[in-house]
This record gives sequence, structure tokens and C-alpha cells, in this order.
Amino acid sequence: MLEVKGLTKRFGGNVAVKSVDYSVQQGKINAIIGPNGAGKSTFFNLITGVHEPTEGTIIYKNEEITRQPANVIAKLGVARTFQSTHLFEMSTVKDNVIVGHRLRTKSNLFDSIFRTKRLKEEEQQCIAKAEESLDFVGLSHVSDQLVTNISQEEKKRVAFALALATDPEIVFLDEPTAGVNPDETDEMAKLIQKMADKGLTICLIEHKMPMIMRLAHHIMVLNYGEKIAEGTPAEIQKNEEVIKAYLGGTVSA
Amino acid sequence: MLKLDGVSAKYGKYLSIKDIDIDVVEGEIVVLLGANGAGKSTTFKTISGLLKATSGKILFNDVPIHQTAPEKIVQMGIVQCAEDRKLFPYMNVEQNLMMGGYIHRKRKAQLKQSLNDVFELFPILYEKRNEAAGLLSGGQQQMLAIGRAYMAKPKLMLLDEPSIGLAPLIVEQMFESIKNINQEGTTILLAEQNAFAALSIAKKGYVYENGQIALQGTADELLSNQEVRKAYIGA
Amino acid sequence: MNVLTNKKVIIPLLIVLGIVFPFVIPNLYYLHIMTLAFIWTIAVYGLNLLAGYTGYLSLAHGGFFAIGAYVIGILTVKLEMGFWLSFLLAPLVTMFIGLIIGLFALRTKEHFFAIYTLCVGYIIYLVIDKWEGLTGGVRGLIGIPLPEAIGPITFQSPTAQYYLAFFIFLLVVAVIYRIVHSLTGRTFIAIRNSEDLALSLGISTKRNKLLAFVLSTFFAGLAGAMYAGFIRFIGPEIAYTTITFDLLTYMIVGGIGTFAGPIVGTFLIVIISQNLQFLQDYRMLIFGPLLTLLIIFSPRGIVGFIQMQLYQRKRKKQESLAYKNREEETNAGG
Amino acid sequence: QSSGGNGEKVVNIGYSGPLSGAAAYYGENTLNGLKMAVEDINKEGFEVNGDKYKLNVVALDDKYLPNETASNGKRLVQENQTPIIFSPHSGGISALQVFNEVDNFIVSAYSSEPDIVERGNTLTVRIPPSYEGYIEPFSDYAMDNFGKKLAAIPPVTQYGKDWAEAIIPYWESAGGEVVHKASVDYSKDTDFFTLLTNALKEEPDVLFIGGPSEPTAKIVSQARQLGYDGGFIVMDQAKLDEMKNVTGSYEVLEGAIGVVPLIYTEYSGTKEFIDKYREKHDKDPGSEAGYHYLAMYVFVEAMKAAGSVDDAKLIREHIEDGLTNLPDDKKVYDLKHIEENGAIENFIRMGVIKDGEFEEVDVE
Amino acid sequence: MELLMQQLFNGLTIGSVYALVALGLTLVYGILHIPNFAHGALYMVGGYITLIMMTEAGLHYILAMVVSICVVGLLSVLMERLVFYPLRHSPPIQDKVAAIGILLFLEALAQFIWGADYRQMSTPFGQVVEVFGLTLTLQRILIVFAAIAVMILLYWFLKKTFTGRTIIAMAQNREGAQLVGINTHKVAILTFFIAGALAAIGASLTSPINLVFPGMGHLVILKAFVIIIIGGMGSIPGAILGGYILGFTESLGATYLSADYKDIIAFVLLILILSIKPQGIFSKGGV
Ligand SMILES: Nc1ncnc2c1ncn2[C@@H]1O[C@H](COP(=O)(O)OP(=O)(O)OP(=O)(O)O)[C@@H](O)[C@H]1O
Ligand SMILES: Nc1ncnc2c1ncn2[C@@H]1O[C@H](COP(=O)(O)OP(=O)(O)OP(=O)(O)O)[C@@H](O)[C@H]1O
Ligand SMILES: [Mg+2]
Ligand SMILES: [Mg+2]
Repeated sequence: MLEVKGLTKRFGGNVAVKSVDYSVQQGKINAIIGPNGAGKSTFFNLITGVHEPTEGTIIYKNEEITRQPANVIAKLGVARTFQSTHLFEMSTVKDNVIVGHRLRTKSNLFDSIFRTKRLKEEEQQCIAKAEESLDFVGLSHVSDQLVTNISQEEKKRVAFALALATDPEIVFLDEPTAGVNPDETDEMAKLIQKMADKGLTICLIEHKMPMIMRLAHHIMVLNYGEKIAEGTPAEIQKNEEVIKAYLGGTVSA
Repeated sequence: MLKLDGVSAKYGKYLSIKDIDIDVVEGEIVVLLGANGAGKSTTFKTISGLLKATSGKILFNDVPIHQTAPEKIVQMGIVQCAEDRKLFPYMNVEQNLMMGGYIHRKRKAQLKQSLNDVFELFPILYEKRNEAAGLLSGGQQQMLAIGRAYMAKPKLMLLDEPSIGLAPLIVEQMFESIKNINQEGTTILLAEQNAFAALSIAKKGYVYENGQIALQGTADELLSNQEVRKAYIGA
Repeated sequence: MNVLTNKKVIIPLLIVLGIVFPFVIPNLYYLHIMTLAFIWTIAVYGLNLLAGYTGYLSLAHGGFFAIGAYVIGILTVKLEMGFWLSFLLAPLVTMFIGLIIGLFALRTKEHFFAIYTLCVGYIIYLVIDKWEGLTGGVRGLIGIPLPEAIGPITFQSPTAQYYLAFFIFLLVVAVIYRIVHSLTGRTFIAIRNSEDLALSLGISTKRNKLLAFVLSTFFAGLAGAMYAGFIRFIGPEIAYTTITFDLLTYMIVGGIGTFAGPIVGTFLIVIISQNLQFLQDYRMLIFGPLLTLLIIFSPRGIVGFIQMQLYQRKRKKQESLAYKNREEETNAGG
Repeated sequence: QSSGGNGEKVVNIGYSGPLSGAAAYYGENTLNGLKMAVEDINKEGFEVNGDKYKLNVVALDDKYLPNETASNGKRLVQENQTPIIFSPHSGGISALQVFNEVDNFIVSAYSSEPDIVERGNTLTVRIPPSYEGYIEPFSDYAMDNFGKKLAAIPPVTQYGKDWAEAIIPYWESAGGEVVHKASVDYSKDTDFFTLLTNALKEEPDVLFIGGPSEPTAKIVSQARQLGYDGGFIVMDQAKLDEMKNVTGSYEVLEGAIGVVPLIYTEYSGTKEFIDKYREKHDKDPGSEAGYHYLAMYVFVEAMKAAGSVDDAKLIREHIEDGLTNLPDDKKVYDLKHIEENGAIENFIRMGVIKDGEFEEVDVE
Repeated sequence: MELLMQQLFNGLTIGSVYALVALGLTLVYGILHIPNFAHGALYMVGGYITLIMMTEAGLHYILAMVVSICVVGLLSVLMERLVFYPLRHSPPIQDKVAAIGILLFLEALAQFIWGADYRQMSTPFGQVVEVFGLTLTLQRILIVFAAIAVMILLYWFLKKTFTGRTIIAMAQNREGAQLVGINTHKVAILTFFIAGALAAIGASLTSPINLVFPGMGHLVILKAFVIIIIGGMGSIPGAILGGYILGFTESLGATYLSADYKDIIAFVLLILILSIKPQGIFSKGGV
């Protein structure tokens, strides 16, 4: 469904991503791993429109989206989370998530000022969507709390809910469990699995190998911006080059 | 060497940590475990003086330091490598490291040596030595933060989740490095999610829950504790 | 909830106060000040929409205010157009100029945007000051007519002008309320929070920022037009940065990004500075430190401060409840 | 008017001018003159229709902003029932003229902006003389003594522009040539090297300058530094005596033509005023203080003649009587009469710096 | 040709002052991350202190300048301690308004103490000299050389000394600086002192060729903002270069375009530059 060809990104003289060909498998959990600085986050940023690629093409559902801005890409059904969650701390969890569905609504300033039927309907729709997403990530019980008051892990879930509220077909998750303890990592993994079960396509960056190996259907490995391997978890675990560059001896830890 | 006696601290009006007692003996590696938001980082900030303890005492080599300014604490030999790294984003890697050695600024030769040591520890930093810290990847920044703390040649190093966002290979190397740093004579207080790896190199550990210490014991005791295994090791 | 913070009570109360005000004051000077306060509040609302809700601090606001004033001035004095038509055109023209400037200005961010707009404001001032043929230069424009009567309603008396300003003021407050409490407002807030995040949620930040900018210039232009119609004389100094700083101060004192902030801040300062007049040349000796102190002790302004107090009281209640529960649990467990 | 302590009544006199900000110095000077007059008048009080009155100045700061003047005007009239409001800047005057006829007060205008009395406002009294009378004598003297090439560097204010627009056509019609024209903004610049370098490259014989005395003096001394040795036509806003305080001596000002400073003026009441002012403020008074002092006396005399302290129209009608009845010892200036439009006619006098000394030159 | 040379020199003089003021502003920006509107007031106070020291205390110009540097430096430090330090966690708009409050206060105070009139500062360097057909005064030559010397000194201090580096470090991450053992209070005090001193130097150098009055800082500060934006906020070389660019554009613009629109030039320049490069010319942050 999503395919990139010869994707390259240079920052000045630095090549962060070097002619990567890759295609995402629909409805599956796709993982991207690689040493620090390998270009994983940059790769995500290129696809989701945060950075413009230097070279290469990105095709989503047979449509080229290479230089589209992030908001257009999001509208097409591509959602993402950020490593650090920026939420509006002084408003409630629900209020934060409501805006996630804004891209599916059409009301404009006119509707707002005259409170047209369309606006009221769409507001309801956004609220319903927010509630649904919060329910999905298991946060219904805190939906009326201010964001400042919820825990770090709950904030990460709010970020998921926000992404889900955009009605995506494919979700990019950049280290969603960094700094989360193993117990909670398991919970997050379950949530990711649940998203996949719902039919969403997932792309995931993580350094937590046990989790990746358990969750992912397909793994791509980046090193110095280049794709060095691709395959099932079992294949990747055995790949000499990957072990040397990335995994070391701890694959099973 | 370091003793926390009934320490509490708060952000704004609400207590984040309550009645924390910790005892670190010289030469040890001590691990703090706990869920997110349990209070590990808060403890670190309180020790390094960024946050003032609202009650309790902190003694470093029997000298009370809970009223001491952060920079004095650094001079006394306690250096923290913070969770959010707190690098100087527009300085390049080498300048960041040199700033790490600020308290030894008069001893140029020693700084040079430490710099080389860091580059040896993390070769990637050498490659990137002329690049601005803010442009490094997450993992590279983490290495730089540790390297910067190392430059101060502390007696006690506080490492707050150093393995966050690091590739497995690097994590492995990093625990190796921590062990080395420790063997060179630096005492280490370490907060970690990666409980197994941390406990494997540690002498003892404390488990946090809701801002209080729920459990403490030697590394072996904790490793064999069922609850700890379940919650933090995921086995 | 406290009676004083209940919207259902306070809004009708304020409206009634506004209506009876002309009957309870000792003289018309109060009416004059009050009318001015309404006008300034409208301009501050414009600024708040952009700076408070969208997170872009424009320092050209005084300039747009002046554009509104000058458009109506030029149309009525030089082209001898009717008041109402000019009054309608003034904010629209301002908005159009705002649109063009916004297209460029919004390429910048944060302080760059602030200083960029500061310069835009200064250029607007210089243009007004130098373009004598159009604006009358330093001499300004004199003789802006009174609004023509609408049916039986005439606008000769200060009281009638007061009610006119009050009416427009209420209208603006209502419109702003609807904007900030609708999806449009949420979109603005999302942008203030994090532009990257907003983009990734499919929000066209470019378009929405421009919308906020243009809206803010609209209200500035509207306020400017009202001002010109009220004072009936305008000179280039209304475009000067001091006006922008005044508006900014009103907003900050009231509470940036809060709904009631512009009203509270504007009225408070307008009234205080009138009352400090007896100090004559030393009033800035008092006002400057007063302003600084307020900001140190309540960075989110008066409204922000009250909100915080209310919120903390609520939270404390919850907290103590939760704490009790936890105590009980641990007791039960231990 | 309200009742004072011992059977006396008090008339409030309004003032709105710049008491803070860039123009505060100017505002203070005008207010000083006004206040001194009020103090002097209050020593005795004055009698209107058998009632004894004293004056009380209510001064409000408008930071030179017309909208503030408008608010102040409303306040003065509504709260203090002031029959007269002094305003020393044309923007403020214009703002007051919007409602002074409706609210029934006299605008005592200190500005030689011609517009002010040409709008048909019936309750405006313009105090200072119009500058128009200076154009001819200044130009003629300069052209005769220094040459035909003029470089005009007036200030950017309306006043400066008007002056320039009056003098340039005259200069040209008298056979002179304007070789350079630019304007200066004294609220922003006080270093004029760039400006003067450009003006002097045309080798003018006369420089037309003006504005507040100090920066104007600065222009003169910097022009000298750049080697200029011609004459100067100085707009009436700047005073030669005040300029000397900056340049240090009249030598630098050699060849400057300007209005006669108050301290060199010798009407029947001038000396007394100057002495009193010096004693009180420890500096020489400028004409703005003198005119305000004088104007207050004229208004009091007009009130007496009108038999009213609060009917603005009546007072305005009796200004002419006020001018006539003015006691000799109060004549800081000798004012001739008030015109229909509210402008007070005055004598034109001019002075020059010659051989390092101030010297008055006869006009006519 | 001679005209061009003369105007280039005039531009150099103006540019030197702009650069000095902009440097102070950019330093403070580095630490506070706010445009400090009160900096213009410091400039003004600097002018007055030097003037008063010369007229009332009878000090020599240079000595008076030293006193002024100390007084304004301390005033600047006081400002940091009393206002900006307590505000360090609040959003930048608040600091801006607080700075405006200080500005209003200092101007009113200056007017209260010293009166609102224009004052003239004398200088021992008033002599006119002719060099290569250019007319210069010693004072103007002093401005240029002193400014350049100060700038070189400052650059060396910041880049080459550890103490100078701490300023940069703190600008980039306050807590990070604490963690490596830097006393951030001291650094903040030092920075503000330097910024104040730069304002005082700038004002004392230019006052003899200008006038001293309460509003003298207004336009200078506005232009200093333009400069630090053009030069990239917080950038030292940017501030210096920006100062000279503006100085030259103004003097040449006044000569070859229009003297009346000289002030517009700075602002139009900025608008143009930011419209093309929204991040300024030296777009990296940090000192
Ligand atoms: N905006 C940028 N400008 C310049 N260089 C950049 C920029 N962003 C990233 N880089 C460089 O690109 C390379 C890849 O960075 P990226 O953040 O994609 O790595 P990553 O694979 O996500 O690493 P990690 O696992 O440590 O987060 C790094 O060397 C980094 O220094
Ligand atoms: N700057 C802050 N302001 C207010 N509250 C804070 C702040 N930092 C942390 N907290 C709160 O203090 C509590 C303890 O947080 P702390 O960061 O010490 O936890 P931690 O154990 O280090 O967790 P993690 O594994 O996420 O790093 C949490 O409830 C957190 O929300
Ligand atoms: Mg990354
Ligand atoms: Mg932590």
C-alpha cells in the first residue's frame, strides 16, 4: 500500500537516508530497526511529510505523495506519533483528542460564527471520535482530567488516541515505548497488536528487541542510512550483518 | 558515601517523592527501579540540587548537601547525567564534552586525556565531534550526555536511564562502559528500566512505587524476587 | 461553583451593567472612557485570537488598528462617502492588507515573527506619516462625520455613541466566543500547542494561521474604524508602536489566551491609568513597576490567576479524596 | 466654578499637554508659564460681577497623543467645568476642536499651525504669532548677507513642513536657488553628519534649519565641523539663546537669523517675568512660557470684561477687551488684537548673531 | 568619490554604535530568549550617568565613562535579579511586557531626576581632523576604534575563555549548565553586567556627537532588534555584521536614495530578508 523508491535525504553533507527501497505490508506490523543515527526517524519524517526528500519517490495507494505537505498526507490516512508528546497541558484529555478528527470535518469560520447545523453535527462527530479513540487506548476513565495530571505512560496513550482520531489506515510509531518499563511496555505492545488486529497497518521504530521480535511481521534494518536487511524476525535475528551492526549478543535478552 | 535520610521533594504543591532513604557505599553500583513517574528522576534532581528537598537530609561523605547549590555539588564530585540529557544543542560535540570538564578547566592535560577516553568509549562521538549536539540522533545524544558527565571525573555519577533509545548493541557496550567507569573508582547510582541488565552489574537496588521506596535489597535478592521479575524484567 | 464565576449569572449581569451605566454616572466623561474601553477591548480581542490562541505574537496590531481608522477617515473625509458604508469597508480593507502581509509574515516564527511584525507596524506608521497626499501626513484627518441616523436612532449624543460601541462590543464578544469555542478555535489552539503535531493531524497550519492573522486584523481594523468615528480626528501617532504595546499590556494583564482576559485587562488598565492622572509626569514611575510586578506574580494575567485558583481548589478536593482512598487501601492491605 | 474656603470662588483652568515622553520638556515649559500666571493672579484674586475668584490649574498628561487629549478634554470639561483648556500641540488642538463648541469651552491653542484657526471653530484662541511674517525678513537678510544658495533641512513635523513650504517659494521668487532639501526627525536622530554631508556637498550659502533649540544647535555646530561657514535661517521654534547653551558661544552661531529670544525682549512686563521665572526655575524662560503666562492674564481680563467665568462664548467675545485692558506690567509681549478666526496678531521681530553678539534687526 | 568616502566613514561610525548596542541585546537574548525592550533604557541611563559624572562630579570623560559602565552594568544586573530571574519559567511574551514596564519606569525616572530636556555632552576629543580629504572629529574616530576594540575583546572572551563559554552554555541549556558545575546565577549576573556595560559604552561614545534625553534609546533599540534579527538572534558575529550593514545602508541610502526615508530602510531591509530567509541570515541559534 505504501512504497518508497530510492528515498534519499541529505542534511548538508550528511546523508541520513540513502536510496532506500521499501514497501509496507498492508495490515501488518512493520518494524524498522537500526543503530542510533541510522536514519530511522528521518525515514519516518520523509514519509509523513515533515522533511522533503532529496531524492526518490513515495507512493501511497497508487498515488505519488513525495513532496506533499504533512497535513495532506495525514488526510490521506497516514497518522504518526512523535517521540516527545506535545499535548496541551492545561486542558482535558478529551479536549486534546477532539481536534484529532478535525481533518475529517468541513466546518469553516462561517459555521463557527453562526453555529450552523453542520458545525453542531461535526462537533458531535469529533467528540464521538475522541471518546471512541480514548476508549480504544483504554483511557476513558481519565478523559475529563487535565493532561498535566495524568502519568507519562497515559500521555503516550493520549498520543495514540490522537493519531487514531484522524481515522488513519496506516500509523507510524516512533519509539512509542522509550523509557517505559517492561511491564508497561507489554501493555503498549498489546495496544499496538490491538490496533493491527483492527486492520490498521503499523510501522514501528523500536530498540526493544524482545518486543519487536514478538510483534513484528516484517522488519527492515537501516544502518548509516542504508537498508542492510529486510525480512521476518527469524531471518533478521540470524542475519550476520545485522548482528554485527546492531544486535550484538543480546538478541534473546 | 551518599546517604538520603527521609528525603521528600515536590513540584509545585504536590509531593513527588516521600521519605526516601538510600544508602550508597563508595565503589558500588546501586540501581533504582520503578514504574514511570515513580520518582526516580525526582530523586536524582534532588540529589544534584536542581530541586530542593522539602524535608529530610542528604549527606555526601557525611557533609550535608541538601541546601547546597547545584554547581557546588558538582564540584564536590556528584555529577548527574539527566534523563532529558540537557546538552548544549548549538555547541558541537567536542565543546559539549569540554564544558563537561568545566570544574577541571585549569587542568588542560587532564581534560585532553578525558576527552580521548570518551572518544574511545563512544567512537561515534569522535566521528561527529564537530557537529552540533542538537542535530545528533537520539542515541548519539545519549552517549554524549554520558560522556559529558564522565568528563567531570566525578566521585559519584548519577545516571538517569542511560539506555533510553539506544540500540541493543550499544546498550550492551554501555553497561560494559558503566562497569568500567565503576571499576576505575567511580561510584554509580543508576536508574533503569532495563532492570535485568542493570541488576546484573549492580550491587544492590531500590524499587520505587508512587514516590516511595517499596522494596530494597541486594541485586541478587531483587533478581530473584518474583514481583520484581514480573514487573521489571518481563519474565 | 462560585456564583461569581458562573457564566449564566455573570454575563447577563454585565450586560445589564453596561445598559444602565449611562444612568448612574455623574458625568459624561465616564461615558467617554467607557466607550474607548469598548473599542480597545475589540482590538485586544483581535490580538488575543492570534497571540493567545494561535501562539503568534503580532506587534503590528497598532498598525492595523490605524489602517482601519485611516480607511474610514479617507473614505469619509477625502471621498465624502457615507459613514456606514465606510465603516463597513474599513475592516474589510484592513483584512485584505492583513492577508497580503500575513502571507509573508507567517513564513517566520516566534521572535522572528514578533520582530517582523514590529517592523511591519513601524512601516505602516511611516507610510501614514509620509504619504501626505492620502493621509494628511502629520496633520492627520479632521472632520470624520458622525454616523448617519438609522431610522429613528441618531448618534449625536455621547450616550447614543456609547450604546453603539456597546452593541458592537457585545457582538464581537459573542463572535469571538463562538470562534474560540468551536472547531476553528480548537484548530488554533492545536497550532499554538505544536505546529508539527497539528500538521501531522492533517491540519493545514498555513491556512489556519493565515485565517487567525486575517481575523485578528479584521478586529483591529474594526476597532480602528470605531475609534476614528468616535474621536473624529486621527493622526499618525495612532499607528505608533506605543498603541501596540498598550494593547499587548491590556492582553497580558487580563490574561493571554483566556476568553475574559481582554475585557478584564483593558477595563482595568484604562481605569487605573485615568486614576493615575493626578500623578502627572510621574505616573509611569508607578505604572511601570505595577505592570512588572503583576507579571511576576501572575504571569497568566488576572483571569489566568483566577482560573488557576479555582482549578487548584478543585484539584485539592479531588486529591484529598484520592489520598483518603489510597490511605484506606494501604491500611486495608497492611 | 466651585466655592473655595473664605467666600472665594475657584475657576478651574484646564491644561492637556505632553508631561511625559519625548516632548515632556516642552510641555513642562508651557505649563510653568501657565502656573506662574495663576500663582500671581491668585495672590490677589480677581473680581467678576462682584464675586471674588481664584484660579486652579488642572493639568493632565496626554503624552502628545491627540486621543489622550480628547479624553483629557472630556474629563476637564465634565469633571472640572473648565471654561478654557490650554493645549500646546496641533494634534491635541484638533482633537479638542471636535467637541469644544458642543461642550462649551475655549481651546487656548499654542501652535502656529495655520489650519487651526482656519476651520471656522468659534471657540479657538491662537496665542503665538503666525510664522508667516518671518519668511520675508529672514530670507531677505540671509540672501543679502550670505548668498543665493539655500539648503533646506527643516524638521519632519507639520510645523517644519509648513515653514519649508512657505519659505522655499519665497526664496525662489526672490531670485534665490534651493540646492538641497531633506528633512530631519529630531525625535529619532541627534547626529546629523550624514545629513549635513549631503547638504553641504551642494555648497549652499544659507542653511534653513529649525526645531527644538538643542538639536538645532547641534546641526549648526556639526555643520561648522564639516567646514561650513555660511548663514542659518532658524525657524521660530528654536531660540538663539537656548542654542547658545549647546554650542557654548555665539561664535559658532555666527550668521544665524531667528526670532528674538524672550530674554532679549523688552516690553513693559518682560523683565519682571524673566526675573521671576529665573528665580523660580533657575533657568531662562522661553517664549512658550512667556506666552502662556501672558495668555492667562488676557483670559482673566476677558472674563472680567465679559462678566462671566464660565460662558465660553462670552469670554471669547471679550478677548479683544482682555488685550486692551491688560496691565502694562504684565505685557511680556505686546499683543495687537484678536482676529475673527481666533488668531492673535503680533509684532514681528527678528535677531541675528553678528560678530559673536546677538543683535536685533529692524523689520519693515 | 570624496562624498562616498565621507559617507562610508559616517556609516562606519553609526554602524559601530549599532553593533555595540546590538551585541548587548543579542547576549541577553541568548540567555533570556526574549527581546529585552528595556535595553534601550539602559542605553539612555548610560548617557546620563556619563554626562552627570562630567558635569556634576567634574570627572574626565573617560573616567565618567568607567563610572557609567559600572552603574549601568549594575542596573542591568539588578533588572535580571529582580525581574527576569523570577520570570525565567514563564512564556516569553510575559518577559517582553515586563521589559516594557521597566522601560517605562526608567524613562520616567530619568525624566524625574534629570528633566526632560535635551542635554549636551562635551568631549575632550572634539578636534576636527582632516584625513585624506575627509572631515572627521577625533570623537568619531574614537567611536570606531573603541567599538572595534570592545568587539574583539568580547569575541575573544566568549570564544576563548572558559568563563566566556559558560555564558554560551547557559544560553543553550540552563539546567545543563548547572549539571556541569556552572554557577548559573553568577553567569547570568556576568552576562547582564556585560550587556549593560555595552549599552553604557555605546551611549557614552555617541553622546558627544548626539544629545542626551530620556527618549534617546528608542530608535536605537528598535534598530538593534532589526540587527539581531538580520544577524540571527543570539549570534555575536551576526550582531556585529548586522550593525555595520545597517550603518552603511543608512548613510548610503540617505545619500543616494532619500534622506527622508532613511529610517524606513532598516525596516524594509529586514522585511525583505525575512521574507526570503525566515530564519535570518545566520540562521543558527545560540551565541
Ligand atoms: N535536521 C537535521 N539536520 C541535520 N542532520 C540531521 C537532522 N536530523 C537528523 N540528522 C542526522 O541524520 C542522522 C540520522 O538521524 P535519525 O534521527 O534519523 O536517526 P535514528 O535512526 O532515528 O536514530 P535513533 O535511534 O538514535 O533515534 C543522524 O546522524 C543525525 O545527526
Ligand atoms: N517538572 C515537573 N513538574 C511537575 N511535576 C513533575 C515534573 N517532573 C516530574 N513530575 C512528576 O513527578 C512525579 C515523579 O516523576 P519522575 O520524573 O521522578 O519519575 P521517574 O521515576 O523518573 O519516571 P520515568 O521512568 O518516567 O523517568 C511524576 O508524577 C511526574 O508527573
Ligand atoms: Mg530517532
Ligand atoms: Mg525519570
